[in-house]
Amino acid sequence: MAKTWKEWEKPLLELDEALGKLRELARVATPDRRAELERRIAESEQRRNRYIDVMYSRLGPWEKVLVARAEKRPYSLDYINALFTEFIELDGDRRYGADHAIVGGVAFFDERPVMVVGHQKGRNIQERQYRNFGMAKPEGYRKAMRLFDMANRFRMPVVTFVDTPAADPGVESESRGISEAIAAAMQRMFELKVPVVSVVHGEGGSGGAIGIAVANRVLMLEHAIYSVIPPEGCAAILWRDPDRGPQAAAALRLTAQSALEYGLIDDIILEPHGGAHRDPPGAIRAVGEALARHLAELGAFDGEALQADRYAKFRAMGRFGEGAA
Amino acid sequence: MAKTWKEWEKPLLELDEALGKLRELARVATPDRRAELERRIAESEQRRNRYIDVMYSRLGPWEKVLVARAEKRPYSLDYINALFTEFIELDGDRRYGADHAIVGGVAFFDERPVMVVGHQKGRNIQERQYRNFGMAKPEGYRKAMRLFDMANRFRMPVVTFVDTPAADPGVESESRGISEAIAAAMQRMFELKVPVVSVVHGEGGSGGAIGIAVANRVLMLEHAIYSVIPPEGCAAILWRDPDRGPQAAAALRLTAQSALEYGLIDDIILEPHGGAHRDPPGAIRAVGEALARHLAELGAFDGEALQADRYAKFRAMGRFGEGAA
Amino acid sequence: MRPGDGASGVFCQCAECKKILLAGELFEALGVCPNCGHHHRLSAARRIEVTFDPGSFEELDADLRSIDPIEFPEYSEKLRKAEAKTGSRDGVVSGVAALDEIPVSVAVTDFDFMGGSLGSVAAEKIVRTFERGLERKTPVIVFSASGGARMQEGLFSLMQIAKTTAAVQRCRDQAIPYISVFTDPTMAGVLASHASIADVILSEPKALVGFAGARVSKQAQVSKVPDNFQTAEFVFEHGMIDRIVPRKEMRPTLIRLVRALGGHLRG
Amino acid sequence: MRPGDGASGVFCQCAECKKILLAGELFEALGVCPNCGHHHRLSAARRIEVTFDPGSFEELDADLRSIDPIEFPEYSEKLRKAEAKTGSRDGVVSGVAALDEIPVSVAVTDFDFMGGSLGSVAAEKIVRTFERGLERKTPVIVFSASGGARMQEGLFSLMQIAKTTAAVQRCRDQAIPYISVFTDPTMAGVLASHASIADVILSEPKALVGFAGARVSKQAQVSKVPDNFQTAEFVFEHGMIDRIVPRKEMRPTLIRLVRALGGHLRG
Ligand SMILES: [Zn+2]
Ligand SMILES: [Zn+2]
Repeated sequence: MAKTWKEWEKPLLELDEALGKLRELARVATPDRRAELERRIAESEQRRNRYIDVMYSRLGPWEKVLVARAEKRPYSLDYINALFTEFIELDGDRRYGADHAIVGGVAFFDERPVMVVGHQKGRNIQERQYRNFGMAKPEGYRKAMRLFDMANRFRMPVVTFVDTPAADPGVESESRGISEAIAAAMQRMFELKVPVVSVVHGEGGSGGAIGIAVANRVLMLEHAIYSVIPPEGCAAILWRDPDRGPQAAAALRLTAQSALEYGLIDDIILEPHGGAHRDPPGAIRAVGEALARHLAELGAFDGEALQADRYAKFRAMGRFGEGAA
Repeated sequence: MAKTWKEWEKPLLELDEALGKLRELARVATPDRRAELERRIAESEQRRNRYIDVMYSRLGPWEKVLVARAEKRPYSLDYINALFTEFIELDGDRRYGADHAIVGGVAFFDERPVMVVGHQKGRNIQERQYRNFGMAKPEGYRKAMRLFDMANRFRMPVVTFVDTPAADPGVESESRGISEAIAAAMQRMFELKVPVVSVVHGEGGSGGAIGIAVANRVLMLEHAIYSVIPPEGCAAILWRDPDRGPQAAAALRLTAQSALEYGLIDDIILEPHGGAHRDPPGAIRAVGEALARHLAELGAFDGEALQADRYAKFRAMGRFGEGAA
Repeated sequence: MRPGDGASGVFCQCAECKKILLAGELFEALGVCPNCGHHHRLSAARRIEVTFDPGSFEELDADLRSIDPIEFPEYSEKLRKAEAKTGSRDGVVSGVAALDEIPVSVAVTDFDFMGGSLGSVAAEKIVRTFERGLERKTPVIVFSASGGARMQEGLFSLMQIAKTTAAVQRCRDQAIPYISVFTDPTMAGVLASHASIADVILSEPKALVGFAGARVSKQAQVSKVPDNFQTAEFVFEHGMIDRIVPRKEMRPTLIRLVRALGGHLRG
Repeated sequence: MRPGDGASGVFCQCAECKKILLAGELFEALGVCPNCGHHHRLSAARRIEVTFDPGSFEELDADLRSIDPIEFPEYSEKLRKAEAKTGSRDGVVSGVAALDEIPVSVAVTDFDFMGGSLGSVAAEKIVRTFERGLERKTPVIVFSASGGARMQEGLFSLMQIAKTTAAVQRCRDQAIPYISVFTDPTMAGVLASHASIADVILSEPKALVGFAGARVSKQAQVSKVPDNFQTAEFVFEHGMIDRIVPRKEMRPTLIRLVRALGGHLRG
């Protein structure tokens, strides 16, 4: 089974390469030869598109893991910069440091002020290091809390973009209380008397994700994942074999479709044909439309009702038996 | 002029030593010789007591600085352990570290739960290092804030004991936001809807002191000091000569008597004959009586009134001219 | 059978210093080794017995049982085994009790039940414990002993850490005092939720306390790992907890705290 | 006369890179050296001019004047000299203004008046600035440039840091947005009060920002002092401020912020 998104999309890449060659041939071919080539190009394109259809309509849990981690997918700042106007990044936890794995600030959505917070990954080595691979330290969650507070005080809706493999698990993070930071951030979100919408658009990695995802509406992109533990970690614990991630992914039911079925999220945002990474503007548009709809719906409630709604929603999560077995 | 409390009390020490020798002589003397010695002892005691009277009734600002810093004076934990029952120290800022220059916790005063917070100095080298000379880092103020919050939530009166040369001025404290911590602690105290009494019993050193001294009643011991800057620092700035601390002490009017005259504190607690260091139990008793009285008076007000009272009091501080000169 | 819970034989061995001890003596010492001070894990039942007023504990919600909501491999079997091993239906025992006659709402995790992991039942019991504190206006005390979220319930488990946090928020909002006690181990999802945001946090000495598995943390780090990393002592130094309390001082400490923090509830 | 404020001659020299500049050019560049980017200090008047809508500023409380409450050596003389030098009665200029037509309540410190130190008058003006924000329901903006509390007013000065903090607390309680801007220098008592507890904190580049005199901090420390210690860049790295904003971006940044944070005030 493929272990990375690139490996998994290899057949598609090969089709695309063949297509490129045909197009190059057609460009320099004689007119009579060109007609033949163009027929073959059209065929190839159809085949490629059917292939995409097949691949992306039948994405298994593990393929979703690979796609959700694809570095060509839009990242939080791509959504923020495209969907909001006048974004001003705000920083600092006022305690210890600046954290670049979580970004946040004020912006306007449909002319209305909102507070935006999201994990941010990097696309090249420098960016990845700067963003700590999207793994926030306690400072990141404490900055988020500060921004949540501000949003609450100034009655601004909160939108969060969730995309993290996990919270930073290092010694430094432990020593500054990463656990406390995540718990306190969740607690803070339960205090908010404004609409809160979270979009899990890539990896919804465990505590690191839920730390900024206690929302009235939790939306997931079609191929995003949301999990209590990374599948590799789960496999390592269950079978002492991190290579059995694919099985663990299946066992964990970490897809948007399962999450919706279980009532743990509120909506799925369909991705463009072939996934968000194949058409970022299309994905961003879809997210924008979903945000507009959900924010409009939430706008009908007052602050107390919004807080109560958020509480009731998470209070009801969990499945168990009661009474005699 | 004396530079330390020991230097300044040297004449008294010599009198005490002479007295000790006489007593020793009297113990082993023949009956007829003993009568004479006892007369001399009584005389010496009178002289010593007159000397104390004179010295301590005319303490100048600089002598008050020396006395306020005297390591034989009761420290905050001495007051806390003697005046409260069932003290349980609580610790931690939940962010970075434990700070031993500020102690705090819950206890009972007259059978009523209270939250107690105070600076703590050390008496020997190890203790001084452990307590960082009573100079708190950001963690100390953030711990205090957490305890203030808890007191507010559970409607417990707050009592603070102020005794610090200054907040810790090191690079570490700067890097974790000592300024923000002090400001935030003051701000938190303005939020409290419970009675707050602060006792400045030794050194009220600048921002480090006021950070836990935003109280409905600020009490000062008779020989305590309270200053915007240490006199040595003031002399260094004014005259480029830190040795002119005595003049700076006079210029700053850092005594309890001046503070009361200016309306910047609410009450002076008289010290035992010869100062708190000469009779710690007496000083502790006096503080206990003052606390009981002020807490009882404040007990008559509801939370809103207490908060408004604290605001109005500090709002009114400051002297300036208005209108045409 | 754990050494502290009353072993089956006359002798047992300290898990830390390996000394052979009289089982009865260790039991009387609340599972604390008389030789080295090691705090052996206690069952929830024994914990309740040694902490609260004798006979004051009334168990509630004992009929909640785990199901297998995402049909996770071997989960049902594991649940059956854990039930057989502990005689409980899940890892949290909850109810009401008293401390020096002050009523409290309590939940205690039993590490023996699937590592005390937090699934739907454990979280529901903990949330109901907070809700009982709210309804009855009594302090809430939660003893944790858990490896973290129960991965066999998938995303349901992750949501449980939000759910218990929500309940803490309500208690805070309503001025219900909440004391969290870390016992060995208090990890991951449990540490990153209700356990870490109490008014007062106590820990037993040397308890393992941390977010990530120690292996993960150390791998993730180039810098040196302190000797006491992920212990109660480490988190105390770093300001995360109020006090480290030896087991035999736990009851008197809790009594003082509920007296002080709950004064406003008793008028 | 400061380079940025329109020097008396045709030429002036950059305080940082020492390059000779055309005074008019530097003035037009808002006091920012075209060669090295150094932000020269601005007078309160010039700051107001380059920040708020033209002609929108209305000064208030200009008649407050410092007295010598504790008869501190040479204080009266220093006040007279500072008045003569600046033409102001104290170091804070306050009033109301507009940012892209949004009304705001503002206070700006003039470092030239006794190092912008915080005494009774400065604090009273700052508190009234917050109170105007509360009354008129407008955002509050405070530019700091101060060495700290004014020691010549003794304990009165220390109490001023509590007094301004009290006013911030009221604004927070009433959801009045408050933006604090650090300019060179923002130190000691001012940093340890209203300046550090704003909703949003901006700083000009390279501004000196710190609690203790750098000498004191370095003496107190065995460990190494970072190169950028007590600069805007240092406090940004340490999470204490939101952004470093070059002077020419300050006005547009403030406009966006008051639009976003003050939306609820305009209904
Ligand atoms: Zn042992
Ligand atoms: Zn220059």
